[in-house]
Amino acid sequence: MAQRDRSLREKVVSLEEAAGFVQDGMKVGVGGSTMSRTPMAMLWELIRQHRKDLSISRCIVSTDGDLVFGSGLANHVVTSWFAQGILWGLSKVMRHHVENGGKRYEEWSHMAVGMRFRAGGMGIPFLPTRAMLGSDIVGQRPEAKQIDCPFTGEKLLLVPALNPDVALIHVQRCDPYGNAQIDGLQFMDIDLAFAANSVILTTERIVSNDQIRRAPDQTKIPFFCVDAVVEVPYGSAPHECYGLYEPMMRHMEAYVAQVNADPVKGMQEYLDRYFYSPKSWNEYLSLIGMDEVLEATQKGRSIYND
Amino acid sequence: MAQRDRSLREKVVSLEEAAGFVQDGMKVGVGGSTMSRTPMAMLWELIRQHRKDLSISRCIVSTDGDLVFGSGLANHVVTSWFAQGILWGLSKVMRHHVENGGKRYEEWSHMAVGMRFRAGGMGIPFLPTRAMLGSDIVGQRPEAKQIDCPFTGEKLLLVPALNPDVALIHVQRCDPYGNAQIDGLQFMDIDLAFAANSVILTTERIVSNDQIRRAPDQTKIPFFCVDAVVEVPYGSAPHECYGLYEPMMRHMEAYVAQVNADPVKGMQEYLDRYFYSPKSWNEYLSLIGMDEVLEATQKGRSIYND
Amino acid sequence: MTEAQRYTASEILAILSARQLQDGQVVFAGIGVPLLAATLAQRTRCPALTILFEGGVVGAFVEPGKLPPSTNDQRCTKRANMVLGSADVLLLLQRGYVDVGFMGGAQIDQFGNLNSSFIGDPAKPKTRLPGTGGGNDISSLTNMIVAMKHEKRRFVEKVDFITSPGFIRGGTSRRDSGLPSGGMWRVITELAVFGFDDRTRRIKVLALNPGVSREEVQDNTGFRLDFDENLHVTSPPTDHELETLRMLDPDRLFTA
Amino acid sequence: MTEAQRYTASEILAILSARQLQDGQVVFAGIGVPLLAATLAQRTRCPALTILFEGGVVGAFVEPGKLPPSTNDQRCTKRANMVLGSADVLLLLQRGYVDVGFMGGAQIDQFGNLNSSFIGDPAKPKTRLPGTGGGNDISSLTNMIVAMKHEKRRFVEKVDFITSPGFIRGGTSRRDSGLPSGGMWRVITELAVFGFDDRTRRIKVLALNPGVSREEVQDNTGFRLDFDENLHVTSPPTDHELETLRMLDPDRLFTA
Repeated sequence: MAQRDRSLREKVVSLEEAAGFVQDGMKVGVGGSTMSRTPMAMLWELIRQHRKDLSISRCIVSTDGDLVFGSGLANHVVTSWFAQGILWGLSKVMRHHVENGGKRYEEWSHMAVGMRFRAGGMGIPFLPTRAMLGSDIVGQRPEAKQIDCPFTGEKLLLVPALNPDVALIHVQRCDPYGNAQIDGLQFMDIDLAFAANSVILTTERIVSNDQIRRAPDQTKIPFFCVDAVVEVPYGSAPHECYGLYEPMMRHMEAYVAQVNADPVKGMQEYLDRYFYSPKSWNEYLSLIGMDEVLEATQKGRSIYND
Repeated sequence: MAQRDRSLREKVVSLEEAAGFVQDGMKVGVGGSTMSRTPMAMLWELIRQHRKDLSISRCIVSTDGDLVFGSGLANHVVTSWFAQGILWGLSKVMRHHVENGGKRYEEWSHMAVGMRFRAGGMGIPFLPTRAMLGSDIVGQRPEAKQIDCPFTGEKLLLVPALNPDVALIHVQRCDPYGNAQIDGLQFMDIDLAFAANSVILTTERIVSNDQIRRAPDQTKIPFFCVDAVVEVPYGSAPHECYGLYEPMMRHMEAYVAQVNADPVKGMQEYLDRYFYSPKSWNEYLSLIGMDEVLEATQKGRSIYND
Repeated sequence: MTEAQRYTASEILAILSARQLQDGQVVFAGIGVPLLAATLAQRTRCPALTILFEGGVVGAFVEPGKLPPSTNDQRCTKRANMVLGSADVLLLLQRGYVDVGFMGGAQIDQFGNLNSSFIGDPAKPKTRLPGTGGGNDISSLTNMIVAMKHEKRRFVEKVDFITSPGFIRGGTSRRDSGLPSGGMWRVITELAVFGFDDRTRRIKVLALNPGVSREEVQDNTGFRLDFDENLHVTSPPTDHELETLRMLDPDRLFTA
Repeated sequence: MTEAQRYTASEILAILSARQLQDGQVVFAGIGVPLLAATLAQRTRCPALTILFEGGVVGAFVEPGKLPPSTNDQRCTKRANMVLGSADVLLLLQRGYVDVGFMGGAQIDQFGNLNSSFIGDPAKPKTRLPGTGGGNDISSLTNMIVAMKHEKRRFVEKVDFITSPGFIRGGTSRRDSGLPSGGMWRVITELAVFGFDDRTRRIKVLALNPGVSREEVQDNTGFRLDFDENLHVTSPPTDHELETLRMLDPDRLFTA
């Protein structure tokens, strides 16, 4: 932290350039939750660049978890829930890689994941919680320590700070310096941004610093946490971005059917078609299709209809 | 907490009625900071009703601290800074009551006060911090406990949760249930609202629940923390309320000159004139004067001018 | 027309679950039947009910026909009273602002412990399940209602793994583990409504669903069941309940 | 016209303080001269400087002629980049996002400890001062610049009470107390600029203000002063510095 450049400076780069901030084997925090504000374009680029062996932590993991295991981008996922989505039952991809493939799914309670990011963001080594006690999860997590509270005598669980090397966060808008404003659901992204030692922002649009300064109480991530800013419209597709588009459900359903039918070959074919073949993110969106993208947009914008 | 009525119900009452939630001797958290969003109308009413011996905690204490000591409303103040304002040097009122009058000013670091409210709001007995160590403040605060971190071995200070019996918070707007939206500076009010066992909101205006539901990500305090809602325009006067009015500085300067000249008699005369004599809050505002109120309003609104 | 034809198993599950909620409560609801049942309660008997979702939503008011695919989707926030961070909405449980948690379950045991992590040996699982999500936090910190399918493989004497604690090993073991408050309160299935003995903390049948026998419940359960001394039969879904439920979920997203 | 007539004591204090900041830093500034000096630096040499205020302001850009009466006033937020809660802006220090803290001081000692709590015995004080505010947190967690009036009663061998720790008792005592990072870096007065010895951590004079003698500094100090071997004389305020300062504070709110 001490040596980091915290000056107010422009950080706009391409997806390709931003990927340079992520090295093989790093601890990477992924913003959003489930099918919401997933930094999909950044994950897409990292998979295309064949990064590997990342340890990924996230609020709730959905198809992004399949993709990072299936592509080899990650061999370790820290979260509280890992499937494609409640509508589709178990993820055959996660099961394949965890039950047979030697990849690790490290499970904490949902609040514990949040408290680990929060401790990281607060600059303290741990936070006390009252969850996980009594469960069998706690036995699997020697990283956490049970104590008798020095004030009340009651049992508490101390969960250790989690400070990712890099966080990938997708937002509705930010300025070229990285001052980001997030609408709607925040998930764990604010704590994650402060906890990470570096942040790559992808954003639906880059706005002027003047616009940010007109409503400073809407800024959720300050520029000095951020190292790269990439403008990527529909950067969460086929997941949703609050107020702009809902999940692209036909694509999701086809994806789930394909990879659950064969978690290795089905995944490889999906990655070939949607990740490795397209020349650009816009070409990837074209493969999802204009109909799906516009239907998701119409639904996404409707949250502000009265 | 278990027996509290958490139903979505209207809670609009008068200042007089709201004061009924505060009993002599209670621990009372006061929202805002320094000269900003002070719940002055509620303090005014409590002083008029001759409540006494409260233990008050607040982010930063300004002339509100003078008034609660000088009137007898409180005999104990927990904060990190207690004067009238940097412009006016030391508070002769605070000095009089603390040096001679047997009232207590309990000093913590600013972050420690925040961490105490935050621990209270998070439902945990303490939070670890790295501040206060090495200072002489820590020797005066046996309530805090120094530990060697079980994860890193480093020294940490654990500060205990602070859960006031009641919190008094002034906001720009809320609905009749108590869903409150606060613009601009939040200070410690969010943590305070969650930490307190009861909250009295005073508000510049009461808006419909429909309006709240159109922008739920702007809600800062949920209704189920709140027990009473009072509509009091200019409820922070002569302090400021973000975006609406700045401090009424001529009144403040006259106040400071009067009470610092004689912290007992000067204060008594001030209370008689501005607190005990007026028949209503609006009459109090009339005593401050239309010119001052409108000038403060013009300056307050200018924060949104471009 | 017989009772069994008037509604599906999922429908009676949702309706009986909704009946467990009381007006004015703050309920933390999971995705699926809990979300649907809490919304049903809100639109029938409980207008002052406050629904929380894991994604950070306070006071949800889900639109009919637009049920969200997860509790982290933007649809959950439509006409809500507040949106919080994910950790902050869970902290409401820890602070004591939540009256009742309401979840689905994959596997439950006689003491109300839930498993959503592993089938088989956790070190070498037959099946790696999705994991706890908010389940562990909710069940650790408040009173729980669980709505789940009634199958012998799901109702077991001892779960393979305690993901979300009920009464652990019964008696005072929950409190002794460091969980002084909350615990399993009701389990609802398409066959019966269950509670827990105040002392032993073992599950027991409080009421049979309409047209269901004691034997049918026992036969679908992997351990010996106790029946409450005041065992009764639940009154069937009303037309109003069924109509409201079908209005809320016309596409049968959660009531297939 | 002599140097001493070109500017007031407060003005040279603000200008020399501003010179201590570097472009691109994140500086946590207190009310008064620190706020003014940080803003002066931002408007002269350091456009990429980020100013934080205790009220929760990130990236302040204070309007000339509208200096706020406290760092908790709405004026501090005008054209800021972000507004945080009061605790959260202090947590930035604890997390390590802040390069330098910048405060005023009422009483300082040879190891850079500051007292803003008590004059006399804390148990029965002669004067109860306002207290730490954010001072303790800032001085505990980052590198400090202090701007203050130079008076014998303010520069004492040992403060009555350590409100905001400098190097405590010198040597490694700060680190040993549990404060591994940060510490007093510069003290600026109307007479001189001070630093601290790398080993003993005792204060020393680095530079004399224009027209000020060693003796004048020593005579206004309550303990024996060391002078750096490279002692030099600070270059006087430039016209640009003075003009910008007076443009920022035309009413002499903080430069009286």
